[in-house]
Formats: sequence, C-alpha cells, structure tokens
Amino acid sequence: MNAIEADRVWKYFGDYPALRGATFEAAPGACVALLGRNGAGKTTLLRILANLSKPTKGEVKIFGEPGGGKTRERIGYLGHGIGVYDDLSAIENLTLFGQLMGVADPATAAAAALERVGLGRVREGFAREFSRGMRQRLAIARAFLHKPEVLLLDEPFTSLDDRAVAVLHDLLRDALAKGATIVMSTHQIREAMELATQVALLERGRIVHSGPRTVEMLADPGWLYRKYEEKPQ
Amino acid sequence: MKRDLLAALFIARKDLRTEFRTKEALNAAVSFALVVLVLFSFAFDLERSELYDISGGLLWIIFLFAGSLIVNRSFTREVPNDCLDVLVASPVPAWALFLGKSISSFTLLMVVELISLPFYGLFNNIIWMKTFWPHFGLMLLTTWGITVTGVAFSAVTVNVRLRELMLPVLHYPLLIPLLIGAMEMSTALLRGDAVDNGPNLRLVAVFDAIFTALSLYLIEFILVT
Amino acid sequence: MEANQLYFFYGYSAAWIIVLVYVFMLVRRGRRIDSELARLKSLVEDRER
Amino acid sequence: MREKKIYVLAILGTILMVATMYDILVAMPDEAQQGPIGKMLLVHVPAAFAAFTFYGVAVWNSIKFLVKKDFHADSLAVSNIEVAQVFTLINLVTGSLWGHIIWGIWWTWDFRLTSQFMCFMLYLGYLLMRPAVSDATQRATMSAILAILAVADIPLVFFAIRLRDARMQHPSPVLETGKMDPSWWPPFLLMWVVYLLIGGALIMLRLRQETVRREMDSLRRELHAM
Repeated sequence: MNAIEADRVWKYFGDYPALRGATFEAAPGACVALLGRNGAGKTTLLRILANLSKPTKGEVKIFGEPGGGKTRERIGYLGHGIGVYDDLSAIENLTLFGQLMGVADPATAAAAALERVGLGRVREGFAREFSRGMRQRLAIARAFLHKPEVLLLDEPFTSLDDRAVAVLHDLLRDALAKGATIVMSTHQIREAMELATQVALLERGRIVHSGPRTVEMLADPGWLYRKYEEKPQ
Repeated sequence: MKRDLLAALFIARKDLRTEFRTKEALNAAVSFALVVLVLFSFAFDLERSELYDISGGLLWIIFLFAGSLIVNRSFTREVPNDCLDVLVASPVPAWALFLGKSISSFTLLMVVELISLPFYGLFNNIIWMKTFWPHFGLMLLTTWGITVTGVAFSAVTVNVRLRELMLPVLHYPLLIPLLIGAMEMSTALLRGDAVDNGPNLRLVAVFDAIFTALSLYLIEFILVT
Repeated sequence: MEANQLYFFYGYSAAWIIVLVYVFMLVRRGRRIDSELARLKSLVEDRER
Repeated sequence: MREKKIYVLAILGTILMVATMYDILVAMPDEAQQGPIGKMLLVHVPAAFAAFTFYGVAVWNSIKFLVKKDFHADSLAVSNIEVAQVFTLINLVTGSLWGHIIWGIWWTWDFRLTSQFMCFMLYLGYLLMRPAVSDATQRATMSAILAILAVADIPLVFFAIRLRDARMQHPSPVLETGKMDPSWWPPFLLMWVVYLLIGGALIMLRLRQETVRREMDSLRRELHAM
C-alpha cells in the first residue's frame, strides 16, 4: 500500500489549471525529490498533499486514507513560512503544536525536539528574538516534533544557514532510516539528489517524469531538466 | 470530539497568552472606547432625562467600535510566519480552530466592555449598578454575536488587501438585528423600565444561534481553499 | 395635476430611469472589458511567436 | 448564441412592460383611498419580489459554488446580485416617493422598507469586497460565504424591526393595507414577470462580462507562466 498517492489531480485558480492531472506515487520509506520550474505547480501539489487545499478534480490518498483528521497526525509539513509564533517562547511554541498534533506528552516531546536541533539552551527565548538560523531550526523542530511518517517539505533548503542544513540533513536521514516517506520540492538539486531515492519532474502542472534517482542525475543534476526541455510537451 | 474541544481551548489560551503579554490590541481597544465615550459625552448631554432613550444605543456603539478592533485581528494574528497553514494542516478540525479563536476574542471583548462600562456610567452619571446582572447577561449574549460574526469575517478577509476598510462595511450591517435587540434592552435596563425584555433577549439569542451554527459550518470552506 | 398624480408619474419614470442607467453602465463596462481582452489576446499571441 | 438570448429577453420584457404600463396607467381606475399614487404599489412591490428572486438564485449558486467549485455558478451569483441591487433600488426609490405623498416624509423605518434597505447594504458590501480580492478562487469562496451570511440576516432584520415598531409610541405607518383589491393581481404579477424578463436580460449581459473577465484572468496567468 503506497504511502502517498496522487491520482490525476487537477487544480484550477479561476480558469487557470495550476495542476493538469498530476499522477504520482511514493512507497513507504521513499524520498521523492519534486523538481520543476517556478509556476510548474510544485507548491500547489504539496499543499494539496498536506490538506491545505482541495484538488478541483482527482484524488489524494495518504496511507490509503483521503487525508481526513486522523491521518494528519502522521504528516509533517514545512512550508515557506516558519510557522511559529513570534510572541511565544520556543518551548511554548512546540508544546502548543504538540498538543494540537495529538502528541502523547507535548512538554517532553517539545524539549527533546529543541535539543535535537540545538536550541535546548534558548528554550525560554522568544521566537522573535531568535536569529534567522535559529528560527529555521525551530521550524524544522516543529515539522519533526510528532515523529511524522510522511514529511512534506516545500523548498526546505532554500535560505538555510549551513548549520540548519546539517540539522535538516541529519533529521531527514534519521526519518528515512525509521521508514518515513518524504516528498521534498527543491531547487537545490545537489542536496535533494543526495537524499532522494526517487525523482519526479513537474512540468506545467503535469508529472512528466517519475522514477528512481539514477547515478547520472547525481553527477549532473541539470540532466533531467535538459532531457525534458528539448521535446516541448 | 473531546480532543477537538481541548485543541480549541489550547488555541484560545495561546491567543490570550500572546495578547496579555503584548497587550497591544487590548490597550488600543480600551483607549479607543474611552475616547469615543468622551466624544459622546460632549455630543450628547445625557443628564437630561429625555435623552436617556439613547443611553443603551450609545453604549453598544462604543462596545462595537472598540470590540471590532480586537475581533478584526483574530485571524490576522496567524498571518506572520504562515502559522495559519500549520493550524489548517494539523488534525484540529476547522470548526475547533474557529471556536478557539472566537473564545479568545470573546474574552478580550468582555474585558474591554467591563472596563469601559463603569466609565460610561461615570461620565454620563447613569446608574448601571442596579441592573448590572441582567445587563451582564445581555452583554455576554450580544458580545458572542459580535465575536462570532467578527471572527468569521476576519477569517474571510484574512488576505484581502484593504481589509481594515472592508470589515466594517461587511460586519456592521449584518449586526443590525442583534444591535437593535441589544440597544432596546440596554436602554430599558439603564432606565430601569419595568418593560418585558423577553422579545429582545430572544432576538439576540436567535441571532447568536443562527450565526454560530452557520459560521462553524462554513469555516471549513473559508480556510481550506 | 396635483402632487398625488405628479409623484405617481415620478415613481414610474424613476423605476425605468434606474434600469436605463444600469444598462448604460453595463454597456460601457462591457466595451472596456472587450478592449482589455483584445489587448491581452494580442499580448499572448506575440509571446507565443 | 448568448447575444440572441439577451435580445429576445429584453424585447419580450419591453413589450410586456409597455402593455402592462398602459393597462395600469390608463385602463385601471384610481385606487379608492389614496388616489392615483396608490397604483405605485404595482411598481414598488413587484420590484422587491424580483429582487428577492434574484437574491435567491444568487445564494443558490453560491452554495453550488462552495460544493462543486464551479466558477460559472460564482459568475451567475454575482450577476444576479448586481441586478437584484438595481431592483432593490427601484423598490426603495418608489417606496420613498410613495411615502412622501401619504405621510409627507421621505423615509420611515417601516419593516418592509428597512429590510429591503438592509438587503441593499449587505450586498453592497459583497459587491465592494469582490474587486479587493485578486485570486479568483478566494474571491469566489469569500463571495459565496458573504452571500449566505447576508441572506441568513434578512429574516432577523424583519423580526427585529417589527419588534421595534411595536414598541415605538407612534405606530409607524404601514405602506400597504395588506389586503389588495383582487382585480389588481393580474397587473401585479405581470409587472413581476416584466421585471424578471428585463432582469434576466441584464443578468445574461453581466454574466457574459464575468466570463470574459475570467478568461482574462487565466490569460494573465498564462502570460505569467510563460
């Protein structure tokens, strides 16, 4: 049974089809690098997978479920915004999200998550006083707080400082080791290629390529784009 | 179901905690209420008995204006750092999120009202103490009506460009039936008339019931586009 | 023609004046939209070539 | 194809209008107590009926949009609401003129006039809000929500003002006597049909504009994506 299934998903913004029948699957434990130019529909697809918006046509299934209340406890989402409250302290932020995500013991889970991203010492500090790197690591801690089995990351590596990149790398590797499924849209093809077991290319709202990540992709990450540039769809 | 209600309370607690920590909206609303109140005292000389008729009306206009400063912010508070996305993507259902937001805004509104009521009585030397408890009941019901519709509109217009201008134009006309009932009853209470407030109370209660149910049902469509 | 009849006439004509004013507004807006559409279409065609 | 439909409706409406107007103005005798002004009712009340019909169609389409995300339903809703506002305006203006003659005052918070005015205010907010939203899906969703909330408010306004009228010392004058002379029903219903026909033509016209506007939205996005 697939971890993530998107079956001919269409999404219209007014009359404009942002997604035109995108079909895509990810088996449990897979790490999918979702590539595509700006406006190809990567963010739209990720938001639909994360239940932030409904597809106009077609269906999305997470572990075979249409993405109702219960399955969301197993989904971790990291969007462009860091998704933490500036007026709350780091520990308060994570405790709140733990409570909302249905984590058994939110306080300890929050403390553990902060340690893992190296924010243990500043747990009482307010998010608004954090440096950029610390805020990014706090956002990463929030996404991994409830040990999600499915991780949906929208360009996670963009504008991360190198410490945050290292932290994210370890957490992703650790989650993959535990059998989590990851879908990561990205432009930093190098980082994505290293972790990815599967690559999907989105071109004007359609998945034009979805398959295992091959060696030459790692060697020359631009290869995939060129391959689909020559023959216009 | 119980877990969702709990989640709503956690969200409400978060809002109240951030609000009482910064107190920006609270101070703004209370000072705004007092300023409007002073202006009204100059505009109307309430001491003369026949002007007593509008005492209930003035009171609710002050509460409405001050209150909407708070209610309009209920969802804009979630806009920085895209926190709204995280809440919508969480297992918490949309209605619980809406309920949490309404509870926190309702509490703040009541605080503002309970602070400005004594000043209202003082400046216009209206004896509000005598009928305080029935008045308090009316304030609870009416404030909930203002909050529910206000939070719904705040959610609807969360990323509309000129939303500060847009909200009063959308929100106040909708509130007119509620305000008619509340103003009538407040005037009767403040004047100490022995009039039957049953119909007004029923009007306010029916308004609350309709718009609470409608908002709880529609919020799903508002948040998940 | 005392006031009673006069206002009666005003009322009826007011109704149709309002409709006519709205029709003119619609037609004017329609013309503006059509020109905008034509402009956009030509832009898209140039971009495609 | 749509052009033809608009002209058919418009012409049919105008012919029927001329016939009915002739019938009302010339053929019918003056109203017993109020004199000629009494016949204002035949313009005033059907306008409200037409307005509520169009508001009803608009709310139905708003619900349809929320359920099926069908943008045509949204365009139909906004077209209906805009035309309904025109008929509400007719109702308010004729009501005020009529009131001026009978009670010498231009406006009274009579519960029928007031609920009509409330409709106008609520849906004016709807129409003002639409251009402020750039994204098509969001604009349609918000409009649908507003339309539904507004229609839920109308009966409450009706009930509230009625309550208020009962309390006020001077019983506020009621526009009609409630029991209309039976011979008036045919012109009354004909007038309503006239408004529906002409309103229908206006809605079609407005709908065509709305679909063109949607087309332009997607053309703009096409340009953006290139």
